[in-house]
Amino acid sequence: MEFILEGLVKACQLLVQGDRETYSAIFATVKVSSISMTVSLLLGIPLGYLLGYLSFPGKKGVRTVVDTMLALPTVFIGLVVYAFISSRGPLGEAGLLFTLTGIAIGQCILALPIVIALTATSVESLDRVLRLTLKSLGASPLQIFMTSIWEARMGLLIAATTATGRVLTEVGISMMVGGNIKWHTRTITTAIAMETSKGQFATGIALGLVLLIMAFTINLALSTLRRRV
Amino acid sequence: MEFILEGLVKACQLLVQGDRETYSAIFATVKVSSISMTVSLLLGIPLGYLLGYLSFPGKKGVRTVVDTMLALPTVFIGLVVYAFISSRGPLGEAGLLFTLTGIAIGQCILALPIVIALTATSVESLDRVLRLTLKSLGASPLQIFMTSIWEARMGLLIAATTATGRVLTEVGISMMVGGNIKWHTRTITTAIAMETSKGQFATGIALGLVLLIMAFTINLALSTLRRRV
Amino acid sequence: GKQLLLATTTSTDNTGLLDYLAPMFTKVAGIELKWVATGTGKALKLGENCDCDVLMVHAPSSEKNYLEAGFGVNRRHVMFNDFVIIGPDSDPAGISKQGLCSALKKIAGEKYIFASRGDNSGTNKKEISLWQQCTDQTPELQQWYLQTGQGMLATINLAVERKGYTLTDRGTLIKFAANSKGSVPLKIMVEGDQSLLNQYSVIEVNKARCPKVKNDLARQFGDWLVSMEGQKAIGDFRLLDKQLFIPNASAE
Amino acid sequence: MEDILRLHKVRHQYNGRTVLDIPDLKIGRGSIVGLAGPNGSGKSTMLKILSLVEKCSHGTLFFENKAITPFAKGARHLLTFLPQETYLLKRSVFDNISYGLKIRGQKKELSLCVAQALELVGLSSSFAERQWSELSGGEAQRVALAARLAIKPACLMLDEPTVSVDMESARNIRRAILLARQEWGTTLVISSHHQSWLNDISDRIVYLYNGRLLDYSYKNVLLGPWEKFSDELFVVKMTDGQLLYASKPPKAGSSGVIAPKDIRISSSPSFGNEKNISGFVTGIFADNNPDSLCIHVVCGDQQFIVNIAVHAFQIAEIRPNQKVSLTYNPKDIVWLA
Amino acid sequence: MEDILRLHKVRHQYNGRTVLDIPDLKIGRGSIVGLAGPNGSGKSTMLKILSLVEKCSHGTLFFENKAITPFAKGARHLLTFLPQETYLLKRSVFDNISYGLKIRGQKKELSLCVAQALELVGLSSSFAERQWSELSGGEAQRVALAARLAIKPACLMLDEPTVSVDMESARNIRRAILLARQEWGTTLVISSHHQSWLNDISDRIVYLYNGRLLDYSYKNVLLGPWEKFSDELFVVKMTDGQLLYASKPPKAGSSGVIAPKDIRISSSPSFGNEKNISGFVTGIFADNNPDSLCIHVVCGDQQFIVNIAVHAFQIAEIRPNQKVSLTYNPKDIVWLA
Ligand SMILES: Nc1ncnc2c1ncn2[C@@H]1O[C@H](COP(=O)(O)OP(=O)(O)OP(=O)(O)O)[C@@H](O)[C@H]1O
Ligand SMILES: Nc1ncnc2c1ncn2[C@@H]1O[C@H](COP(=O)(O)OP(=O)(O)OP(=O)(O)O)[C@@H](O)[C@H]1O
Ligand SMILES: [Mg+2]
Ligand SMILES: [Mg+2]
Repeated sequence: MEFILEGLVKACQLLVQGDRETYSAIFATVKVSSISMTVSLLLGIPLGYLLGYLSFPGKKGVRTVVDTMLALPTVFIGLVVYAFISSRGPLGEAGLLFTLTGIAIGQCILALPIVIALTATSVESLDRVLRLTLKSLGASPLQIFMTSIWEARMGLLIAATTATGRVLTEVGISMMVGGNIKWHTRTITTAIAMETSKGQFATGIALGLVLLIMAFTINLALSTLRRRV
Repeated sequence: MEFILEGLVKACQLLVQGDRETYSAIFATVKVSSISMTVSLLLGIPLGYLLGYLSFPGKKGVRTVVDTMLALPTVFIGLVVYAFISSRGPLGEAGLLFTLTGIAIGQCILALPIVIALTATSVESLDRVLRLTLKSLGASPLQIFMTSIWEARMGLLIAATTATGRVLTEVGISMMVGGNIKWHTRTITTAIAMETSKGQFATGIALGLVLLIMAFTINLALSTLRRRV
Repeated sequence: GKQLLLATTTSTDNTGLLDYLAPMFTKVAGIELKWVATGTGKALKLGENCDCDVLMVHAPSSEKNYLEAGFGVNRRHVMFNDFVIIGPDSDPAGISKQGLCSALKKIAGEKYIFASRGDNSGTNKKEISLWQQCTDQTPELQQWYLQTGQGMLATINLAVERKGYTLTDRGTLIKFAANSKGSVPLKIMVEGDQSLLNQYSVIEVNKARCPKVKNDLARQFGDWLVSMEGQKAIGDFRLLDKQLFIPNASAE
Repeated sequence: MEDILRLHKVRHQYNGRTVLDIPDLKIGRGSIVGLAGPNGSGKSTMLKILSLVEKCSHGTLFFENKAITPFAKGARHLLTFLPQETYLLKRSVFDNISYGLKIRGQKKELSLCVAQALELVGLSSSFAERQWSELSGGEAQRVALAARLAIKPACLMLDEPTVSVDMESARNIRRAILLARQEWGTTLVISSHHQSWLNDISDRIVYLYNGRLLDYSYKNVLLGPWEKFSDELFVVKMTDGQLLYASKPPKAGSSGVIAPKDIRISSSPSFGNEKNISGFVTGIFADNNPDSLCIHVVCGDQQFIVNIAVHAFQIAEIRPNQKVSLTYNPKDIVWLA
Repeated sequence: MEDILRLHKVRHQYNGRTVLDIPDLKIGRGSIVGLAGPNGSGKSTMLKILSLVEKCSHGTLFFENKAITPFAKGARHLLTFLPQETYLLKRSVFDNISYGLKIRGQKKELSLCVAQALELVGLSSSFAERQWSELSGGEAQRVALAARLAIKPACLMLDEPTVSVDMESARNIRRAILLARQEWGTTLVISSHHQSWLNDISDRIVYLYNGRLLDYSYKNVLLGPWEKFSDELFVVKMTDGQLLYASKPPKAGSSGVIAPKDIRISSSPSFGNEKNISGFVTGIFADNNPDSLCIHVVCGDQQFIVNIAVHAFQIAEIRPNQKVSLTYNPKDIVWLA
């Protein structure tokens, strides 16, 4: 029990005293998750929109596949990405192994199904008269997309939040692809996993709190945004 | 690269030849995730409904907290649950450490925010006239709840799918609270993590595929259900 | 039936030693052995928190403090294997067949990539003590010193990918070679030094602190490990036809 | 007649703007009360409050002389409301209509009740199997009404029940409403812009204007701004250039009302203390009073409703599209607060 | 007059059921076409097809003599539609009205255009700041219409524009529509159940029944089932017990139609080869033809619309609520396929 309290105190210390290791991990986390979230939102929202908006034969099948991909274990993704970017893999030349970019690739694979599935559901639950209304006002397919996305903004926001939560907390990919290299690819979650395996439970808790504080900051910003729109 | 193909072959072998260790892990995974999903849906749907339906002062704050809890790292949850159920913790008497029940407790903490946040968003995006209509027909608060849930069923289904994906793939809690004890608390994901750390990448891939096949089966069932309702 | 919970380091589990010993022990003692394999640090912590009955670890200095703090009792040596320094075939630092300390000094001096586990494990503690012993300091922020915070296999893998050096126990190296089906682009550079010995011990969790632990079963397990029968079993354990652990039971 | 519903000192606000302000309104058991008034006058708000789907900001709603609030146990099942926006549950028509019965615990004879309700609104029973999305606008509206009729409510508030509904169905709905009152003693409050239909069905019409209640007879609302014309007279200029005279208004922007019975209609103007305004007849309808008729006349943009006795109608030459003169006394214009 | 829109061999199906079947329909540039017909007759479907928001299952839509399909480049910005279900984007009224302008790339003078559009539908410009959810039913309907008027479309299809709208606003909308035609040459197709309003505004009325087009004059639809009465005559029994006679129908369930001009109205029955039926007058309206009037008569459940010449009206004693006789020749009833 006491290590939780200890962790609380330690979290403050780490943040306030500007612990270099911690800030290096925070920086790596922020960098890698912003890349992966940007890419997966840019790809996932249009794909999710198409999946929710269009009706085509085999749509149910695609949805089932996307839903299944929500259950991709991170270690599995890590292994697959590793296979491709390890020096003996087909993309080995690019030198992506043990880099933040490598982690970001894996995290995109992790976040994409979440963004696609939740966007598709949001778009599907839009009033059917919306589409009629937009068409009736002469909107082009692209304009229908933009407006539908805006009307479904609450759903997309939660899709983004969920995917961000997933990306921020994943360990398997960062560990396997990034290698948890101190000062380089050590993210907060790999640091937590390592501290815990070292038996440094209090430090693990402290770093977990640091991550939560980061998430809270993001969400506070989003909720201020949400209040405005 | 080749270990991916090897893993594919091995996955078939494990499943078809009825490998005892694999089936023990499958069984543990199914058991623990059904418990945690049942509990978190039973708790999360009503809570999410209330959060989406009611308006009360501080609602935005509660939502921000729930959204932040989407970023709870699994190792962190594992540590906290461990602190409570370890022999020297306040709930040590219950003997939950290194049991599936212990894992389930942690997984509920993981799944609850997802279920609550996505349910709340679905309920919020219901047509405002629905509530009016139900009240106008004389529905009691409980009946309004039941019908709203039914009208929002597509959103809830995806909430459940997302949460199930999260629970099926998490490692941190199962590792920390369950201890990855062979024949007892070894789940598929802890087995993947272990095999990977042993360098048995092909086995890791194979087990990952096993998990995906499980998820696919569940989603196929759900999508058949969805087609019917 | 009776169940005994062992907390141990990943190396005993990853090499398959426990999978080999557990059924034998069960057959003799009628006790089912369950184990949690993690870093040495976490294994010790589990013992400290009374969450296991017995420990099998390899970090002699921590173990001594552990006993002094009263967390464990009755530490007994069980077996040892040894550590080696490995590096790429090409050996860019030219440390092959050199003494331990000159090898380390060369790596540090020429800034060749060195992968460290950096996870407080027995191996990591050994490595740090070697740096202290040979260079009077532990590398930390240097670009060439990569701390993985992961298990031994992952760390060897990193060394391979980055064409660097690392310190490993021989058992894991054999395992790694087995996994890569022989084509290991790594060679042993330094071995055989006295300070490269890796001692495993069994420690019982202190019943006086932790009333619920099954000390009698833990004692039985320890007794069996150091018995003739147990020692023979350890000596007979083979991976790829190589002996991994050398039994050396003796009371401390 | 005993009162079943009563609004007492009810005020309702949205974002601080008062949209309904009713000092006292009683609705007799078994009566049919019509609710008329322009867009945004508070009709829907009043119906929502009467049917407990919205809680008024201030004041009390009495049901059978007991003050009640939303989700009140007994009343909830007795007060039913048809919202202005047609909304069907995402289910089949059958499930939509039987929903109200099911939540009242009725499990038997659902098919029969649904078929009866469909018949009341003039839809064939084959509609029961359709999905909610497979209906035309008017069909959906009628299904929504059928869902209310199916539960045989004690009080039924209908918000624009004839919207989107064809003429034959409007008559069906009228019949269904009268049947409900006769068979089940249902009390009805009905809002509608379909004036002749509402006139025809209601025992009494309540007119709302800016959230306030006007006596039925005050039906012609005259909007400002008023300009001073002489010491005693103020005028407002109509879109066709004619002037409308009134006595001094409380404010330039005040609205006045004049009762239909205070306006005389004839084919030529008459002079004296009274003023005239000319317009065109747009329709001739029955009035609640069997001895009198309702004539709609439009002067510029302003519509007037005037009453004329049947015997007078027979001698005056009044027919649609005809130019007529309306004669009124400016003093008969009453000012709204 | 040049045709701007033409439906050619258009058939539309939902779930295999044909709901619209139009061999040929031409709409002249700058004309106002009224679309009448009972619920479910296919009015909305036709408007959706005309405005490219739905693609017809079979057949072709021509716009300015070119066949077009949804998202057709030029046409998309010229054909505009007001759906029957009012839907506002979840934004302010201003954003709703300016949306159509913005997607046409107009960035300047948005405020001015919005204010003008609001004025056209009779809403004060202060409404622009309201949120979509802060409107009454009729206000929302008028905002939706304003959003269409703001883009000054070449063709405007209005599906029930006066639903939920008060009488004064209905007149405002009429004025706005006429203005649109006059100022921008807009062609309009308008569906409505508000008969007198539609009659008044349309150049031409198209009547839909069961997805088929009827000539305007076939307005009184007589539903079966028909029973054999004599060798030559078949009858249908009305709810008040009277019999309606017709010649042999193709099927017992066939529907017949009779033109308003083929029915004579008088205060007493006349005899001979013709048949009589008695009913009550419900309303008297103007007709498109200035020499004639429209009388609505209800017999049992069946509503009849009959025409009467103005001079005949002056001598016949016809007024609302009065009992009258309708005289018709059973041979004038024409059978629908
Ligand atoms: N949710 C809301 N928020 C703010 N203002 C509202 C809201 N709903 C209605 N109003 C305003 O309250 C007033 C009364 O609205 P109400 O819906 O009762 O009018 P109504 O008489 O039913 O009009 P209509 O004939 O158009 O249906 C209107 O001015 C309207 O703009
Ligand atoms: N999405 C749909 N799926 C199946 N059937 C439909 C669908 N939409 C309309 N229909 C059916 O098509 C027919 C024509 O519908 P439409 O909406 O065009 O009628 P309408 O003339 O506009 O009626 P109303 O006056 O009630 O608005 C109706 O019988 C209706 O039930
Ligand atoms: Mg209203
Ligand atoms: Mg329609």
